[in-house]
Amino acid sequence: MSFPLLTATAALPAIGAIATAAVPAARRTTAKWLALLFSLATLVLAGIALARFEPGGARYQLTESHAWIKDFGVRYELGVDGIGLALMALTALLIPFVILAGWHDADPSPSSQLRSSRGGPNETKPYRWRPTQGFFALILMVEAMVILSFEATDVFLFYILFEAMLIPMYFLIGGFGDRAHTGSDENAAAQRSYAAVKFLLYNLVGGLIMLAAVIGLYVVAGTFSLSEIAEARASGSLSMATSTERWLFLGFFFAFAVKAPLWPLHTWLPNAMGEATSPVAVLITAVVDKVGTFAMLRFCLQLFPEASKWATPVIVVLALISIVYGALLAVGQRDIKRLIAYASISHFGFIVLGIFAMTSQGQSGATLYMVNHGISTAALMLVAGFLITRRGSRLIADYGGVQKVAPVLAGTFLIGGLATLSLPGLAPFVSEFLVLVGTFSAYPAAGIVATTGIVLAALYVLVLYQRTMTGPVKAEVQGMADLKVRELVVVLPLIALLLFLGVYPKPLTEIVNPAVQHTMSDVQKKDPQPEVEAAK
Amino acid sequence: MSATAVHSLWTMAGGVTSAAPAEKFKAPVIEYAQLTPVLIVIGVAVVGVLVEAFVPRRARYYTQVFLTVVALAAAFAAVIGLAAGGYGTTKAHIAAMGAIAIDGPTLFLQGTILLTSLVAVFTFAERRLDPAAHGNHVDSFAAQAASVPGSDSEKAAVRAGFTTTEVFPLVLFSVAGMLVFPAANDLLTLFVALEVFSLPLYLLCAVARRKRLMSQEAAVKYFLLGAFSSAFLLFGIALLYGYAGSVSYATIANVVDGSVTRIDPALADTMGNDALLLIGGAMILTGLLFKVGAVPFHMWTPDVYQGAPTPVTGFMAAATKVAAFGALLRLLYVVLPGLAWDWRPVMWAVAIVTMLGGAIVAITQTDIKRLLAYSSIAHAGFILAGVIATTPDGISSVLFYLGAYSFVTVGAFAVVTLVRDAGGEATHLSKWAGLGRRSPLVAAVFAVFLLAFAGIPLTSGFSGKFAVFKAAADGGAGGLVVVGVISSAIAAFFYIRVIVLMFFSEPKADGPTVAVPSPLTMTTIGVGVAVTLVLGLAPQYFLDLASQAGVFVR
Amino acid sequence: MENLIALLVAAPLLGAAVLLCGGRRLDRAGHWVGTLLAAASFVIGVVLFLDMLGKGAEDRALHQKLFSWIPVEGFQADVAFQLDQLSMTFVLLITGVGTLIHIYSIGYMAHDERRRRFFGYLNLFLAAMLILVIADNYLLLYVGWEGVGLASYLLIGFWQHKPSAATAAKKAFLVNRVGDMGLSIAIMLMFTTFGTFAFGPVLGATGQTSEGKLTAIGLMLLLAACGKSAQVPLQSWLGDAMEGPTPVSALIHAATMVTAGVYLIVRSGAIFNAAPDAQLAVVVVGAVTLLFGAIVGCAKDDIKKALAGSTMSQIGYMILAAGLGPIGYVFAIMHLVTHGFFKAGLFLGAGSVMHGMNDEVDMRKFGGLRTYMPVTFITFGLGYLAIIGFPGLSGFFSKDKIIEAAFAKGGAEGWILGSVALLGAAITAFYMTRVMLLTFFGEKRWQPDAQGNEPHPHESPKSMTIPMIILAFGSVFAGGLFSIGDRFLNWLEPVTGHSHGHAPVSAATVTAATMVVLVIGVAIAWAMYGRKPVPVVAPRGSLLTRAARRDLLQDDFNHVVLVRGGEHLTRSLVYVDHTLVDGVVNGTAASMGGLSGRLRKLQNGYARSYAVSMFGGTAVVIAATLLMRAV
Amino acid sequence: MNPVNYLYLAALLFTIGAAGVLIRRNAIVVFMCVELMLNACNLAFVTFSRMHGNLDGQIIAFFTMVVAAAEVVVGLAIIVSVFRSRHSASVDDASLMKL
Repeated sequence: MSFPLLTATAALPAIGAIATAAVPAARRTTAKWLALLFSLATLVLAGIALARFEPGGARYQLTESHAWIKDFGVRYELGVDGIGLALMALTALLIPFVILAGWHDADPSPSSQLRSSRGGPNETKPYRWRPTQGFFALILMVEAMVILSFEATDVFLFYILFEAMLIPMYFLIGGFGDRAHTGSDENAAAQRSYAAVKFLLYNLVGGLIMLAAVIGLYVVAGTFSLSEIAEARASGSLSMATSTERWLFLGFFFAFAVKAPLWPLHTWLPNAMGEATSPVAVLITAVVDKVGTFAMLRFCLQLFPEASKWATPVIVVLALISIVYGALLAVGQRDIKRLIAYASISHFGFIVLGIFAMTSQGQSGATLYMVNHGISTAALMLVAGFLITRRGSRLIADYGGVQKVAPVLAGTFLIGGLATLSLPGLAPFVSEFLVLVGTFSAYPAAGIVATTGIVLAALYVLVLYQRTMTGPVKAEVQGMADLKVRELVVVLPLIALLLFLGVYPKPLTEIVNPAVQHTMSDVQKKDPQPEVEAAK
Repeated sequence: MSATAVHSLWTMAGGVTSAAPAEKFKAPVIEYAQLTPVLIVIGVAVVGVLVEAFVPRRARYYTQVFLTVVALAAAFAAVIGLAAGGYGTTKAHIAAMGAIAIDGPTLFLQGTILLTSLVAVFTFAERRLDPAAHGNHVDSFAAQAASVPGSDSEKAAVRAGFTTTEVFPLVLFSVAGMLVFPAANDLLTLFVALEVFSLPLYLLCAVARRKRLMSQEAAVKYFLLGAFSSAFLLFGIALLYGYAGSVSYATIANVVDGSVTRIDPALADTMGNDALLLIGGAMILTGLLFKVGAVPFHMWTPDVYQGAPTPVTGFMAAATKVAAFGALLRLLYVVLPGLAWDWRPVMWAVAIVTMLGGAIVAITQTDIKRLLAYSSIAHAGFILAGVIATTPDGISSVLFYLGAYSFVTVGAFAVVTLVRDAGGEATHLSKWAGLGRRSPLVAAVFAVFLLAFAGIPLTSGFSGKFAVFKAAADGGAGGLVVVGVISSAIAAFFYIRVIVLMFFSEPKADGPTVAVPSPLTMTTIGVGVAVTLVLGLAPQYFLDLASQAGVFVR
Repeated sequence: MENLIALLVAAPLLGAAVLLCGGRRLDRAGHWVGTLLAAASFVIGVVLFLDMLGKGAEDRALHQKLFSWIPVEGFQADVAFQLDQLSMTFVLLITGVGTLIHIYSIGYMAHDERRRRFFGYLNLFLAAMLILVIADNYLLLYVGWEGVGLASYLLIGFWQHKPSAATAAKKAFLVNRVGDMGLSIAIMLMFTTFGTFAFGPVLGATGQTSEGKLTAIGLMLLLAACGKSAQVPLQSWLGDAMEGPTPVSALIHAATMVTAGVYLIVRSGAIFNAAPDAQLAVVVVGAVTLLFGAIVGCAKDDIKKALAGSTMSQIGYMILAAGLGPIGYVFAIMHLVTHGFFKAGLFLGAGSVMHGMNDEVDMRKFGGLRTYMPVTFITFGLGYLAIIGFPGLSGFFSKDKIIEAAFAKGGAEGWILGSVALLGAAITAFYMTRVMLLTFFGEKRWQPDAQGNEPHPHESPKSMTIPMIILAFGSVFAGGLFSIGDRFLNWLEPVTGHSHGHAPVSAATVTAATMVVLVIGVAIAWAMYGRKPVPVVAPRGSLLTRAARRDLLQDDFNHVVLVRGGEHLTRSLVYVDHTLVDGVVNGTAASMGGLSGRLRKLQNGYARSYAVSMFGGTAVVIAATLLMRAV
Repeated sequence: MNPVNYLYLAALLFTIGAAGVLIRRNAIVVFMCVELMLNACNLAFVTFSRMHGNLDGQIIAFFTMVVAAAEVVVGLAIIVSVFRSRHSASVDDASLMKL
């Protein structure tokens, strides 16, 4: 059989994680470079996958299938459609930037070395704690799991990864907090572990409820393989009772809604993103959370089409609430990172809305949205991180007039912000507009409510920019350095990508469209036709 | 020996039988070959006692360790041999005049017990953790169990370098009992086996080197409650005997499903209905549920787990559960299948309260050993969910779960033995703060075990939990699955709490040190981790094993 | 020829890219790069224009498709340009005035160390504005629409260190966003109705759908226009926008961007023609704003704010005209162009004055400047005459036509609109005269500023005066050039269509009436500010005056209703999120802990109580089993 | 005489024993109560054996006695050691570990 490209794409970062973790404590820089190297290699593999993928071809391509746990009806089945591929590529793309941006985040801080010197009875023995190695190893581990989860076409395999990726994320959040915190170190540590535990418990509860549904699915279907289930459906040998299907759907959807996160299950995100270092925050919102929305598209709609349609009204309402609510709370935040977190909640509302509008435009838009939001949030969050590490505070009120002393930083920050408010010409506009149009053509009222989101987005972004970057230069901001080369290397490619995808999204839409058409046929939905068949 | 065997001897002597002279001299047939695992262990145990008597003190420790390890290994080899010989599947049958059932579950569980105890025994033999006293290495057992803690006699014993090497034969006896317990095919054997593996455990609990008072208290509690429960068990047996006129599983089963009527007329008119059967069955169940540690028969668990020497706790927590659940399975599937409609609802209730109770109470625990005790209670609940499935799938899932769980447990307690401060093991959770900073490796390993307990995917815990829940759902116990999921969510909370403590909180200035163990404990922990991960990543082979073994011989 | 169209946009876009990414290296040459590229764009425009003149009226429209932008199932958005007479008019206006203002800025911004970026932004604006007017579909238009919004945001807030500037910029962007909401909803409606949003198909198919739909689309487009063109109720941002450098005010907030709304409505004429209700809304908005702006203009002492008010009011005229339908479209555009000339000229003049008075903007501190800066005085004066509609100058022709058209609407409607327009003309005459008098006549009233340095009024450098002169020419002759022989009418008619309403009163009468009100307006102004000296500190003034000074309380309204309300809303939501949404979860966790704590107590350490639980348990189990059998 | 009465007696003894376990404090006494319960079982076994006319029950009784004896050995050993270290045989005093 051919070279298992998908497995390799996921395995490479995993190997990288182990290799990085194995680097001796003293050789911190080696570990960093090793991690970067592996992430780049993964990116290359992802690129190859993109090249090998034929938009017109079979629904799932580059497939692999091996027996795994027969007794559970589980196979190791991989395969990507346009959606999975796009997100996989996004992940592979972002991780190098995340690593590069977090280059110094896990260096042992002077304070902790101080603490180690008065380490109680074992003063003589220094810690064998290797934060740097751990940090990058965990990031790579997350990458591996996320990529594999985008490739999995076996529900059980997906579930396992969906759950397992919580653990490294949990350590990343709880173990490597943002140095820029208010109050004492102990206090900060407490907040951090609170955030980490909150993150883990929320998602674990979601996952466990999903577990019940997964088992239920097995009892009903007797297999976890999407393809087999699809066949069984087609041949009519598998028919779920309406009520069963609805319960199972709810079980799955709950887990994904926690991950996404959808109102009112969102409160873990601001804590997590606020306490984590900004690269990790990017990892959460730009990469890991995408698994949730992706899974809605891949599993909820495909496995339970009827139930999905049944639940649509409620979900649409929840999505709308997320959009408006998230935006309003973003306006009300005092902490830069929490603000971005709430903005993300609003954006996830858009994604869910697009998915459950069940129109081609909506779902294509949602998929593009996942990618674009990943890039734009990464840009904004990472620049914000650079800003925060310079000043050592997350509070908006502590900034002012930065653009005077660090124009490039301010400029990139502004572009990231403009992308967040989805300005035309930048990538997010395309996806957001598609989602809006798609929603509007199915549910006009919902479309209009969602449109208010674009005003609110402008509000929180511009307020943030005005308070931090403009006005007279604050004393603490005086002499703040502008972006360094490493930081530029992180930011500029992202911005370039935002511009490119904003002007020419065709490459993306080409691979996404067929997948969306498949999903549409899964749920047996047709796009509402315009009342006038105008000459196109 | 079994009741029927003895009975036949008796009739021969009494001559009140109309048997033909030819069979007068028919001796009971004992298939020694198939009992080798048990026989080996018991034999070596006896030898061990002799060693205590005759081998000079210096050599005893090594002799005993050597003997024990060899015995367990040999027994395990024997089990493998039997399995290979097809006794688990095709040639499964009732041996020793109906006293012992040699079949899949028996061999699987015996194998599990033997391996677990083998691994556990390494921690018994560990002598590097405590600082050497007067130049003698010491293990976690009292120099002289009989002497009062802190008394001169004890000091003298320590000075003389005494060690309680009796623990090894005791373990062997206990193991022997455990081997027979799930294999027992009549109630008397069941009872005897129960006592044989319980009594040594009572003693083992009492002989801790450190915190002897707690250790002895644990022993007293365990002993009294154990005896109490075995009294219930025995009375249950009596009633069943009264109902069926025999203690052999097969006979009772036949009577229960009415294929044979053995009810004495005198009983019929007095007792009339199946009261004897129901009450007796219930009492036997409670006796077994006590050993399993199911709510509300669990109260002994936390105290005993906490007080007993940690190696003993590990051994007890792992092996006892395996044996007890084995016996429970056989009882429910072989003897009382006809009563399924009577006992299932009760077991439902027990399973639910066990899962929830164990998980909820564990939240507020502050001692790591107690925490693990409560977690073991919650796990008992999960296994019960599988037991209730009453499908072949259910049996194999329980077998698999037991195998997975026992290794995690032994490993976890082995790690607990490593974390020590001036007062011996530092079991209070506050002491564990920042362990991840001090010794990342140990903390990481323990984290792995905790995650397995919590049933996080890619660990054996998840595979087991999934198997059990799947079986339960298939067996129409979907409700149990939901409760199980909820309680695992609750349980996750306190496992995570420990991880938070180890990794995210700053080390205390007077924090404990992590002793560097000898290869013995390292092996224990290593095996634990290995099994945890293997069963988590590629459980298929063992699932196959379990499902092949999942058939009881009647 | 088609392929040149893209170059129109490409040139300034390139400029923006180079200047903004170029870094400090370009600081010295940056402004030249910017100006050259703007000029290049203008040249291309002229070339295209000449080519267009060469063709017959019907086949003048050019079309160029670059690439398919967002290809999604059932959704086709192209990056494609369409250059017809309407677009052409705008292209010339934008690039022409734009180039002039680039030149002007070279002098005006000479002392600003961030001049390079300023030019970058200007080029960015040109590019966006051009996209707006030559897009061939509404979505691409939307891109330009938001693009100019961004440029205006950046330029208003160019002096970001001034909090007032930053706030003004933010305000402008936000208010515009509200309008954009309207535009995007309109586009969605078009998509659901026509399955596309390209001009051709949509405007061609208006006959095939219900009037209700079209009205909805029309109203949404109007909302967009209000945002961009500072029409009531979304007018509040324009005044503050004067925080930006004066060239910006001239280019963006007088000549070009703010007129985009008019373009949108005229472009979508087909939709409005078929939706009378929408049209009515348009004229009402136009009429209201016309007066609103005029009144505000009367009360402001800040010369730029006064001009801003005037801009608002003039655009009101255009919107009004556009709302009149085919009668008015052409005149709307014509007034737009002439206004582009004289208002830009006026602003540049104001800028030149400020330049000479160390950036003083309070007209009460000017006075008698005509001798100090003659060129400015003359050009400004010509612009003044043009705007008040002095016979023969451009304003006269364009505005007069609009008033006629208003009357021609016919019926009571016609009378009302007509008289409103007349009244507006009178007020215009008044406030512009006021500006003129306060600034250039009377005795000098200027005094040392905060730093105590006496202003030395002086004429501005050539780079600034030349553009002013050129614009002055425009404001003098454009009107005549267009109107004589209805050149402009014939030029635009193929695109917008035209119909002669039946005017209840003859054109001559209207003209006469206009003259009368004009004289009245000037006279009052002279009486108030010409004869007697003007106090340096503004008198308290009448209630209306005070209200007008505060932009007729619009901001106070916004503040109370939107800002305050919004703050309360967000605050309470933050609270809710923390206590309720989060509280529920934490609550359950806490209660779990409590339950656990209570259950723990059962484990009291007494072996006997353990035995009790076992005994009880057994009893229960037995009882249960027996019960099971019993029931 | 009807052997069933012996069963009632056995049940009674068993209950008495259980009650003793629940209410008596002295470890020795508690243990004796357990023994009493075991003997109650023996009585039941013997009775049933008689009723069924087979001897299994009686033999089981022997086994029970042996087991009981073994329990005594272990039990007394533990209780005595506890008594020696805390100078009290009260089961309630032994409550270091709780909650």
